[in-house]
Formats: sequence, C-alpha cells, structure tokens
Amino acid sequence: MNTVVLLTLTGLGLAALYFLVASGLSLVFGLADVLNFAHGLFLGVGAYATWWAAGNLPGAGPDGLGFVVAVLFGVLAGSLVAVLVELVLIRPLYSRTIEQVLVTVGLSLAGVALLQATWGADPRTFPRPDWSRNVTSVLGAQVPNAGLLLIVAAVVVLGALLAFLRWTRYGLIIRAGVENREMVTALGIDVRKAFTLVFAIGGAAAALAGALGGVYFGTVSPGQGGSLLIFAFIVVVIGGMGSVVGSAYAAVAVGLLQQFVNYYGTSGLGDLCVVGLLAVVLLLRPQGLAGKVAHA
Amino acid sequence: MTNSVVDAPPAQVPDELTPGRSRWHGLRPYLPLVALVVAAVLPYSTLNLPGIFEGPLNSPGTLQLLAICLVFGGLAAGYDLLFGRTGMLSFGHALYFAAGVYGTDVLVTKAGLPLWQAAVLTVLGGTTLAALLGAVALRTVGIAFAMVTLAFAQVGAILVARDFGGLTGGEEGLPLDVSGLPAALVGVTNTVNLYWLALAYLALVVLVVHRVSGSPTGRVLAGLRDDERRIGVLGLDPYRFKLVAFTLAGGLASAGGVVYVLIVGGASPHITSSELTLSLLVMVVLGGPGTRWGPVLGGILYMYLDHRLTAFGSSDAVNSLPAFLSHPLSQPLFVLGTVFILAVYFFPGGLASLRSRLTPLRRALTRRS
Amino acid sequence: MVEPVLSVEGLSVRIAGLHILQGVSFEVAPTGVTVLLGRNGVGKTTTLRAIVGLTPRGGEVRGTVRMGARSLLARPTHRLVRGGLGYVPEDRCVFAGLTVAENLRLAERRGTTPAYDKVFALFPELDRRGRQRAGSLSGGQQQMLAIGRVLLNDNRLLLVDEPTKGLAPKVVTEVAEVLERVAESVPVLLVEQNLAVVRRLASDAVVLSAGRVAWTGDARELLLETALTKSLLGVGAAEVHS
Amino acid sequence: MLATRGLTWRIGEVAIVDSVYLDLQPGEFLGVIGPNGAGKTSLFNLITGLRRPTEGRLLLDGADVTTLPPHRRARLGLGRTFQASSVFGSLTVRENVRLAVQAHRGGSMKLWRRAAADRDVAAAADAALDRVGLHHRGTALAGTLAHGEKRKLEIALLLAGEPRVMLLDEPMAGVSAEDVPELVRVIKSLTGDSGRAVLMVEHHMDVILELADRIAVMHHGALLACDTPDTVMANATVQEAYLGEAL
Amino acid sequence: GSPQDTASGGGDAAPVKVGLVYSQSGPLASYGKQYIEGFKAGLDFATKGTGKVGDRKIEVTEADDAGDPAKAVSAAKDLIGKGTKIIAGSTSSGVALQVAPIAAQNKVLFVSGPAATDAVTGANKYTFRSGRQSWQDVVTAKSFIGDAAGKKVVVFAQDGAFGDANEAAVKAVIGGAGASVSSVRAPASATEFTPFASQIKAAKPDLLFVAWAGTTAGAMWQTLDQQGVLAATTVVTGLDIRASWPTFGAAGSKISFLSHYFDGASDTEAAKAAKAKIPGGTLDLFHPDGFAAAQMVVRAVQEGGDDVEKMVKALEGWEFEGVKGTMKIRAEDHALLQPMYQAKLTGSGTTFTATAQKTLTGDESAPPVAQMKG
Ligand SMILES: Nc1ncnc2c1ncn2[C@@H]1O[C@H](COP(=O)(O)OP(=O)(O)OP(=O)(O)O)[C@@H](O)[C@H]1O
Ligand SMILES: Nc1ncnc2c1ncn2[C@@H]1O[C@H](COP(=O)(O)OP(=O)(O)OP(=O)(O)O)[C@@H](O)[C@H]1O
Ligand SMILES: [Mg+2]
Ligand SMILES: [Mg+2]
Repeated sequence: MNTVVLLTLTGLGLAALYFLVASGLSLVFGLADVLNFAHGLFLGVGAYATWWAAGNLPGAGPDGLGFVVAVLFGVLAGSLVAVLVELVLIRPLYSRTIEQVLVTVGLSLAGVALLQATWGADPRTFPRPDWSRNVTSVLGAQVPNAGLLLIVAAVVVLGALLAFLRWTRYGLIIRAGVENREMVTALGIDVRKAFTLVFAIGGAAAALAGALGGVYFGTVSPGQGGSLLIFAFIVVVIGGMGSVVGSAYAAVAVGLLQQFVNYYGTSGLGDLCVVGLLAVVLLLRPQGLAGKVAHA
Repeated sequence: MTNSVVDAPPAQVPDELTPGRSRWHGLRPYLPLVALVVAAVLPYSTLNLPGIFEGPLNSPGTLQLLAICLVFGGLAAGYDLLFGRTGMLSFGHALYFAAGVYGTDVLVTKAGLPLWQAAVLTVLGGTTLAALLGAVALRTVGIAFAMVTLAFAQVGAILVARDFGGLTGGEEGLPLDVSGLPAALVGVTNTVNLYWLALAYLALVVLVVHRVSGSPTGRVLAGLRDDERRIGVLGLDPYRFKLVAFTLAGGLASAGGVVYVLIVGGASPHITSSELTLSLLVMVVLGGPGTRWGPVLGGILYMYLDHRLTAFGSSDAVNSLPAFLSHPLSQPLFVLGTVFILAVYFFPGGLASLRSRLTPLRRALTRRS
Repeated sequence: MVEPVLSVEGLSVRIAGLHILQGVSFEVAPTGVTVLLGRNGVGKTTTLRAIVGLTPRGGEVRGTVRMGARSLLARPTHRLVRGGLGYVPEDRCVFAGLTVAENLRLAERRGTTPAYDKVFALFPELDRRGRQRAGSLSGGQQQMLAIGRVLLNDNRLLLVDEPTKGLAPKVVTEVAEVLERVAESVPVLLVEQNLAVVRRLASDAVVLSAGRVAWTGDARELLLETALTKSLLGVGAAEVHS
Repeated sequence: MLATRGLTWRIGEVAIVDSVYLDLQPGEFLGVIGPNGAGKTSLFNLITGLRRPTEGRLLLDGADVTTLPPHRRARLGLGRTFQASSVFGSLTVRENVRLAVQAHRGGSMKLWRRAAADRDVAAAADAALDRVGLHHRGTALAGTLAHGEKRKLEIALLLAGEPRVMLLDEPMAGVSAEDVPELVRVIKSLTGDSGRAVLMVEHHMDVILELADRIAVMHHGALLACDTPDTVMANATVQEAYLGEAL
Repeated sequence: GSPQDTASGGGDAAPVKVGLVYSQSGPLASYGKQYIEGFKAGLDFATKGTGKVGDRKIEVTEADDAGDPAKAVSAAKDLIGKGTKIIAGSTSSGVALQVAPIAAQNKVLFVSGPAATDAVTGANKYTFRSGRQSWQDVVTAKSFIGDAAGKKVVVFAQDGAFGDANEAAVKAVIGGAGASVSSVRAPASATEFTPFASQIKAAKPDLLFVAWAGTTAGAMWQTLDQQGVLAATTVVTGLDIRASWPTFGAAGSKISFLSHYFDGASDTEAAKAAKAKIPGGTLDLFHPDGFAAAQMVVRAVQEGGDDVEKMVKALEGWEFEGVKGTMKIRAEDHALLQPMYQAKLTGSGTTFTATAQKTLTGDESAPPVAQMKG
C-alpha cells in the first residue's frame, strides 16, 4: 500500500516537473507556433541564475526568504533571455517556421556550450533550503519534500496560465496571430508585443522549472535542460499543442506511467511505455488529448 | 493553424521540373558529371590547404574527413526527398541510418556474415522497416507525423542503449570486426577506398533523388507538398505516394549507414539520437531545401564544421584570445550553433540561394564590362 | 476642390523583381465611395496593401501616400489602423481557429465602445453564430464577419477589397446597402468587380491597367460611356446596366 | 449518371446537408444556387469524398461510391474546383496542369522516367491552359497569381482531368467583368461534347441562367427546388430568400 | 601524387610523434583535462624535464574527440597517416573500443586512457591501458564485506554496457566468492529514482554496489538516502572526480567508497612530482592515468625507437613506479595491475575530504587474465 502511495506521489512530483517544463514550451509552441528547441536553454539559464544568485546576490541565499529571492532572480533572468531571443532572433523570422527551428536549434547548441564554457561540464551543487532535502511521511510513505514543492508550484503555474489565457485579451491575440499575423495588425493590434509576452512567460515558466529542477536534482549541469526537454515535448504533443490543460493531463499520465512501470516492470520499460503512449495517442487522436486550439 | 509548422517547406520550384535556360544551358547537364570526376581524382592531389585540412588532400586524415562529409551529404539529400521535396517533416530519419549502421555491424561482427551479404540484408531490412513504420506513421499528418516518427526513432534509441544480449554494446558502441572484411577496406592506407565508396554513395543518392524528383512521381510529391487534398481530388492516393517517398528515403538512409560503418569502423549510439535527425534538418535548411545541391552542400558543410571545429577550438589562434572569447570559442558546439544562426540571417533560403542572390551582382558586373 | 482624404502619388511596388505598380497616382474624395477598377492582376489588391503597409516581405515600395498631412508609408500597419484606416482584405482573412465572437472581440479597440449593435443589425447571422468557429462559416458568412469586424470601430477611411465576391445576390444587395450607408459617414476606397455594385455606390472611379492608372474621374461618367467602358473594362456600357 | 440518395451530413444536431436527392443526367448542366451557408460547398465535399456523409448514399453510374476515398472517385471521373482556390502554389502554372493531366492519364508511379520527356502530357496541359487563356502565364509560380488567374487555373486543372462529372464551386467569384464572358464560354464548351455532366454553384445569376439546364436551390442544407430556370426564378421563396431585390 | 600518401617514420634524430586523442570538449571534458595535465606531468617526470628520449624530442599532437568515436577514429587515422606510431588518450570507453582496432589494423601502439571498460584489456596486441578497469573497482568493493559466503549483494546500475560490465563483474567476483547477487537496473536517462530505491530496499541486501555515472547521480543518492537505503545496508560505489563530491551531499558520509585515485591516496615520488607540476597542485581521479600513459610512452620509445613491435615487447611485463605506486603491465593481456583504495568522505557543503581507509595492492585487485583477441 505505501509503495503505491509513494510511487503515486513521487510520480506526481515527476509529472509536476514535466509540466513546468512543458507549460512554457506548449505556450510558445502552440500559441506563437515556434518549435522552440532553445527551451532547454531558458531552463538552464533559470537554474544557473538561481544558483549564481544564491551565492553572490546580496539578499539571496540558499534558505528561507533568500531562496525565494534567488528563485525570483532566476525566473527573471530566464524570461529576460527569452525576451531577448524573441526580439533579436525570432521576430525577424515569423512565418518562416523552419528557419525558426534552425535558429532555436543553433541557440540550444550555442547556449548550452556557453553555459559549459562558463561554469564547466560538471554538475554543481544546487543551493536549496534544508527542508527540501527531507521527507514528509504520507500514509507511511517517505515522500521527498522537493517533489511536493514541485507539485505545488505546478498547480500554481497552471492556475496562473489559465487565468492569463482566459481573462486577458492576449490569449486571443496570440491565437489569432498564429493564424495570420498580418490580419491581426490590420485590426490595429501590435501583434509583436503579444508574441514577446508569450516568450517572456514561456521563458519564466522554463526558468522556474530550471530552478525547482535544481532543487529536485540537487545539482545543476549544462545539459540538464536538454534531457528533460524530450519528455516535455512528448507531454506537449500528447496533451495537444497549445493546450495548457492538456499538458497537465499528459504530464500526469506520463509521470505516473513511468514511475509505476519502472517499479513493476523491467528497467527501460517505463520510457518505452511513454513513447508507446505518444504513438498510440497520436494515431488515435492526431490533435492530442485536448484538441487543437488553445482553449485554455 | 498548428499544422503550419510543417506547411512551411520552401517555395522552391524543383529544378528538375523546370530546366533552366541560361548561357550554360547546353553545358549544365554535364556539370554534375564534371564535379563527380573532379571529386574522384581528388585523392591524387597533394594540394595543401592549410587551415582547411590538417594535411594534404591525399592524406588519410583528410580523406577520412571528406568521406564522412560525403556520406552526410548523401544522407541529407535523401532526407530532403522527404522534407524539401514532399513536405514531410520526419523527426525519426536517424532510425533508418542507425538501422544501416547497426545492422551491418551486428551482422558482420556478431553473426560473422560476409560484408556483401550483410550490406544487402541491412539495406533490405532498413527499407522494410521504413515501409512498415511509414505505413503506420503516415496515418497522421503534420506535427503529429513528426512526433510519431520521433517516437519510433526513440524506441530504436532505447533498444540500442539497453544493449539486449550484448548485441549493440549499449553506450560503448560496437566496433566493427574487420577480420572478415575485404582487405581493401581496412587500414589507414586504404582510406582512399572508403572515400571512393562514400563518393559513390553520394552520387547514387543524388542520382536517385534527381531522377525521382524529375519523374512523374516527383511531380506528385511536389504537389503533395503544397496541397494534399488537391492531390486526392485529382485522383491520386496521397498515402501511397508519401509511403513510397518515405520508404525510398529510409532505404537510402540505411545504405548510407552501411557506408558509414565501414568508414568509421564501428557503431556508437550517437547516431540513434533524435539530435541526428535534427542535424539532418539543419543540414537541409542550411543548404536550401528542395534544391538539387543545397542539401548535399549543407550536409558536407555541417559535418565538416562538426569535425573541424574541435580542432579550431583548441587552436592557438583561439587560445591566445582573452578568456571571455576563448572559452566559448573552444566549445565546438558554441561555434556550430552560432554558425546556424548567422546562416539563417545571411543566407536565407540556404546555400543554394547564394547563386540567385549573386545573380544581380553578376549581371551588374557583366553589364558594365 | 475639396481636400482629399487620401492622396497617392507615384506609388511603385516591386515584388520579387516584378514591377507590379509603376507610379500610381490618385486621390480619394473625403465623402462617398471611390472605386478602384481593373482586370484581374492589374494590381488593385497590391495598391490597397501598399497603402496599409502590408506589402509582402521583400517587396519594395516607392512614392508617397498621405492621409491629410500625415505620410502613411513606412508606418507600422497597426498604427495606421488605430489612426482610423480600416481594411477589409480580399480573401477575408477571418481567423479560422477562433469563434465568430472571438473574431469580433479581437477587433475591439481600447478606449472606444465597439458598435456591436450596428454590426448585429447589419448581420444578424453573426450574432446567432457567435460560438461557431469562423473557419467553418460559409464563404458569404466569412465575408460578413470580415466587414463586421471593421465596422465595430469608427474609421476615417475604409479600404475594402472585393467585398461582394462569392456572395448570394441578395447578400450582395445587402452588402452594397451597408457600404452605401457606411459611406455616408466614412469615405471608402473600394475594389469591386461587380459593376452593378459599382454603379450603385461609386462616385469616383480610378481604373488601373497593367500597374498604371488608365483613367480617373467621375464613376457615372465612366459607366455611361460605352467607348470608355469598352476600352478600360472590356465591357460595353449596355452590359454594365444589364 | 450521378445520383445522391438522401445525402445527409450532420455536425452534432445540425444538419448541414439535409437529405438531398439529386439526379444528374449525362450532358446535363445543373446549376446550384442558395444563400451563403446553405450547404452547397458541403454537398460538393460529400460528393467528392472529402467528407463522409452521416446518412445517405451516392451513386456514380449506378454503382455505390459512398465510402470510396476522394482519389478513387476522381479515378471514376469525378472532378471539381474549389471555392477558395487551391492550386499548387510552389509549382509553375504549367506544372500544375501537367500534374493534373498526368494524374488523369495514369503512370504517376514511375520513379525513373523523366516527366518532362512526356510530350503527350505537356501537349495536353498546354491545350488546357490555352482553353482558359492562361498560356502566357505558364512559367509563373501559381502561388503568385492574381486571384482571377487562380480561378482560371482551377478550371484548367479540372479540364486536364477530363472528368465526366464536373463540380464547379463558384468559378466566377472574383473574375473581372471582362473575363466573365470568356470563362462562360470555356465552361459552356465543357458540356458540349461527349455527354459530360456539370454541377455548378454560382452566385452570378446571369451566368447560371445562361448555362444551366436545370437549377437546384438549396436552403438550410435541404433541397428547396430543382427545376427549369424559369420555374425556379418564378418561385417566390427563391425570390425572397436568395435573390432579393436586384440592384 | 599517388591516390594516397602515408608519411613514414623519421630517422634517428627526428622527433617522435605521439598523438593524444581525448575529450577536450563534450561531456567528458573535465576527465580529459585531468588526463592531459597528468600526461604532461608524467612526460616531464619520465624524461627528467627534457621532453626528450635520447636525442629525440617527444612531439605531442593533441586532438579533440568530443566524446564521439567517429571523431576519434578520424583523428587517429589522420595521425597515423602523418606517421604517428603512438596514440594515447580515449577518455570514454566507446572511443577506446573503436580506436583499439584501428591501432591493430595499422600496427601502431595505442595506450588507452581513463576509459574503464574491461573490453580494452586484451583487445589486441597493440593496445595497452594506462588506467584502471571496472573489474578492479569491483574487486575493491568486495574487500568491504570480508567473507562473502552467504551474503546477499545487490547491484544497482545503469542500463547499457557500463552497467552490464559491472553487474557481470560483481557476479563473478563477489558471487564467485559465495554471495548471492541480484541486480536492479535503471535507464541512464532516469530522473526519478524512488521506484528503484523501493526495489532495493525490498531486497534487503547486505551489500549494495552502485555503478552510476552522470549528472543525475546527485538525485539518485538523495533518493537512496531519503528512502533509508543508505542507513539500512553497506553501500559501496566508486569515488568520482573531486568536483562531484559535493553532489553526494549528506549521503556522502554514509557511503563506502572504492577509489581509483584521489589527492593524498598515495605519497610516491611520482605523486609528488605530479602534484608539483599540475595546475592547482591537487591531484584528481584521472591524473594518474595521464601520468602513467606518459611513462609508458617514454618507455616504449626508449626501448623500441620507431619499431612498434619492439615497443610492445618493452611494455609487456614492465613494472614501474607510477603516481599510485607500483604498477605492472601484465604481459598476457596488457591489464595494468595497480593499487586500489578504500576511502571515506567527510565534510559538508562544498568542502569535502577523502581519506584512504585501506590500500589494495595491484595483485590483490588483479582482474582475471583475458584472452588476447588479436
Ligand atoms: N507575392 C507576390 N509575388 C509575386 N507576384 C505577385 C505577388 N503578389 C501579387 N503578384 C502579382 O502582382 C500582380 C497584381 O496582383 P494583385 O493581386 O494586386 O491584382 P488584382 O488587381 O487585385 O487582381 P484580382 O482582381 O484578380 O484580385 C499579379 O500579376 C500577381 O501575379
Ligand atoms: N466543419 C464545420 N463545422 C461546423 N459548421 C460547418 C462546418 N462546415 C460547414 N459548416 C456550416 O455549414 C453551412 C454550410 O456551409 P457551406 O460552406 O456548404 O455553404 P455554401 O452553401 O457553400 O455557402 P457559400 O455560398 O457562402 O459558399 C454553413 O452554415 C457553415 O457554417
Ligand atoms: Mg485583388
Ligand atoms: Mg460555398
């Protein structure tokens, strides 16, 4: 019994991590129609910026309020980088999707290499509050606090994104802009601003995932973002492009599936099952679980 | 629409369908042949290109590098049959290449088959695999198709990494057992034969892609790229044509794998990764999708950079720079990534568009003279 | 001579090496409908798009376009539109993935009250189909939506590209009536192939031929002169009135 | 020749096409009119197989083709144009038509032949282009054509396939007044020979009246009337729901 | 010219070309860095600061393989084509395994570096190794449980060849001594380790042998700790490079480490020389490998000149004093017999210290003799 509880809760923690990575990806991918391979870079920036801040920024630290400041700094840095990327690299290329892919691939290579050139290839210990290393006993299962933190963060991010899409005009503008940017401008809307905003949010979500991922793994390394990205892509696609809710469902499905199959099955089967799930979902419902448009 | 991620393949008219009319009109058909001959006699040259290659053109190191570049030129050209010519964005093309590499390696090293048998079996197997998986994946379109192909390739990657029965060697890879191989393909002194083999492969792929693109089927593929529904209404089954293109491209890729494993002398799991497919995409876009020479050039250039940048990164020129420059520059991937980004801005439409971009210049010059 | 609301001078557009417009000059009167006529492919749409700043990437625009004292070229489209330049594109360009209501909501501008009443009175269909995805609307319905979107706001000039294309005769009449009413308060630059509509609405006409202005003047005059219509539009005056 | 037997297409509760019975005789020209959104294009989609009907059957030469995919129906001689022009934008005008000719003549699955060497296909394509008056645009990319030119290209694509039953979806929309008579002539010539049948949606009443042997009127997905032009034009409902007052 | 030119070796006073193909960039760049530092120090030590053997200068050419065997093969072929008779390096096992056959095909000497795979031992006549191999790790691990008979041992390892090799070695070494060995395997890409920790815990082993490399190691140790595995049983694993020590976190002090090398594990002449020579002055895991490689290269040149067969003869059975102490190249399969260490980690935060608990001699940790393949 407590194995099941343990696996469920840690599975949800994993799902939360996937969701945090996927949410930003899904937003940018589904709404701005940019297949953003540089998302892993934003993640890395968020993680390293948090790591740096905790050690060097006055007021920030590995614990208590200082930790919150450090994470905020990381998130800010991530969204700043995302905005810069959008302004400088992506903006001139809207409606040239394949070239965008090239640029984001280039960016992910160059960015990760830059992180490595600056901080080395070896994992660095991540500053984190002591409580995050401990466990909480839930129904007899020793659940890591870092996982619980991820779950809480994921729920908050989900709520915030839904509110943004539902209550602001930006959701609408972005969806329309994906279809036909020209026409949105012809309605008197500065569509570029909306797209920059999407990147800023996507970057912030990624950076948060990076920072909390750091807490979860206990280390940061340049390639960390990339390895999470593949599962995030799977989550985004299973969930349905641009659907934040869909990503949430898919993340839970993927996280739990992986966790349970890894325990009850043989090693590696978990990953195979996830990939199988992806193929099956797409063959049955090519638009993903939650349909195709960004109905928040 | 979300599908527009793949709507974008380039508005290039296939050269093959619209023979140009220029001063070189009479000569043009022979240019590829000339290029082939030049490439074939290249190993007889002792030309030294300092900075570009480590040694003279006929040194084993240079020939080895060129051979790898040529294989990837061919691979990119084959991938372009899917992407540039038909508008199918597959993220799993590495699988068929890897099938070629591991297939040959396992059949030669573990099963002890003679090379030619292993090669034939592998190419047949790779083609069949492409046909089977394509038949399933092509039930979806657009980004879903990209992801299903990615999923299949990922399964391949996991299986290779799992190292079932010690067949693939997992992350350590599987060195090719050369004891049964023809002597002409073994040893540094025979690198030139591998070069010629790679050249032959490239020529084969270019010929196939060229012929197919200029064939009635190629015309249909070009139509598919623009509007699949319309093809159906004209009385052609889009599924069949896409499957043919997918299978053909898969077969060409696995043939490339056979050549590659001989050149490198072993298989390693790098080649099963989705990054390889992504690099293929980059090669094609870098070169100019849907053009005859663009993907080839893109593939060659990409591989050249990929291999040479490691030497560039550790060169004295870089090391003597201040740290904030030399550190990133000594990371090959940093330079490679930056090159992609710059390429997009400075050569939109890929290398192949350079010619047309230079045309106004040339015209201006000739007018003046 | 009254001050024109829009004056175009020596407008030239090159796209992909093609000289599509070669020095087009004309003016749009501050009231009524000025119609832009010409065969397929002479550059009518290109003219409108150049005015709102939507020439495709790589296109090169020369000349001057002014609205009052302001020069329009080189200003971003969304500024022009917010400044009161409404544009209804040729191929409707409704947002297929959005619902009708969302399409309309998108056109709302901050700081003004959108005139939903006016739009729904003209096109009750849009009210009824508020939750339908615009992509699944019939052709005519999409056209109504495209016009309705622009009419939500006050404009100083409307550019309308072939609004009656593909509409049922009854709706053509309705659209024509709508435009007639709209034109009472806002000047309209209209591209139209349906000469019956032109006859009903237009006060001034500009005829394009192969990227140049072939004729400008009073629309009624043009349509009554058989020789003129024959040479400029390829149809006799009699057919215009049939 | 072509017969729909209670063809119905529902989305949820709404019948977009509602139990339509139509018979098309060889050589007949049937005009279809109806208000915007009446379901005309949807009916075409059902007939050509782009959509599957929820009820009803479709017969072509007496054989049931209701479940055939679009390309099989096209092989049986069903051709159409699209309301929103859908041509192969990245191919030249000439290649567009050659593709259509080739699709019709078979031999598309030939990987090793030179397409350009097939003079029959080229000749047939040029003939089709000539017929719609697009010959001079042969080398332009179809994607860059002006609207009216695309309409003509659509018709050329249709002609190239030599279909026995042709479905034209608003061929005149956006065509300049000067070219209308020309296009009318082209369309008229379609039926003249060899007993082809045409089904044409059009909002230009003068064109319909000139061409059509019979006129079908659709309204809210259902067939309101299907009769000779005179009878239909005299119908009060048609007058009220579709034609309105003339300008 | 001819279709292909291969330069031949030089004359008596010409420099000796040595090619180093290792990771300067890529995931194993920091291993590569230690290796090259060690090599330079070793060269200095073995040539007594002259960089020469007799009159002949040792001319070292470095090439970056970025961890990719294909690039390593290209670089090796290039070097061999230019007349290089000695190649060393190979930071990763994949590279070592694919370069070794190249050496045999072209009859040049290959001294493999940090690559730990057992398969390099006995790969062929021309291939030697300057580092330790997985088997030696496992033998060291065995020394933690004393009498193995009747004990229950679990191996926790990554999928793939590295994990396979470790599992097989544990089965042979510890299982062979009477313990019952089972294994829990996880994908190398795993990010969440609870299921595996639960499986291990359920197995209640007397000894847990962990073979895990990669950036997720920190998360893995934390999970084992949180699920109480570290408290319940003796856990043995290899001590990785210094930079990774902080990632053990609180788990560090609860683990029994087997170690290939760490700063302070030995106090030999060579170790002192190495410490003096390398930047920073702190030795790390792979410095001894580079150092030993240089010693072996110098020995080969001294005894063999330009004759590779003679070099092979000179190295086979050679015993020398390396950084770790007495090293011996076993003639039969070219395994490098060398001391191995048991270690403890103490400290917290970012400062940790390792201390040697016990040293196993080269003979004590010797792997079984492998069949020489070619
Ligand atoms: N993006 C483009 N690239 C190349 N040529 C173009 C492009 N857009 C338009 N053209 C060409 O410019 C000419 C004018 O096009 P435009 O759409 O302005 O004509 P139009 O007068 O609006 O015709 P229609 O009545 O058919 O709508 C046409 O010959 C067309 O082929
Ligand atoms: N996929 C769909 N989902 C929902 N409604 C649809 C869909 N497709 C069509 N409709 C609706 O079905 C009705 C018929 O559309 P259709 O396009 O057939 O009309 P039409 O008669 O061709 O009109 P027009 O003359 O304007 O082209 C319209 O009300 C349209 O909104
Ligand atoms: Mg137009
Ligand atoms: Mg319609």
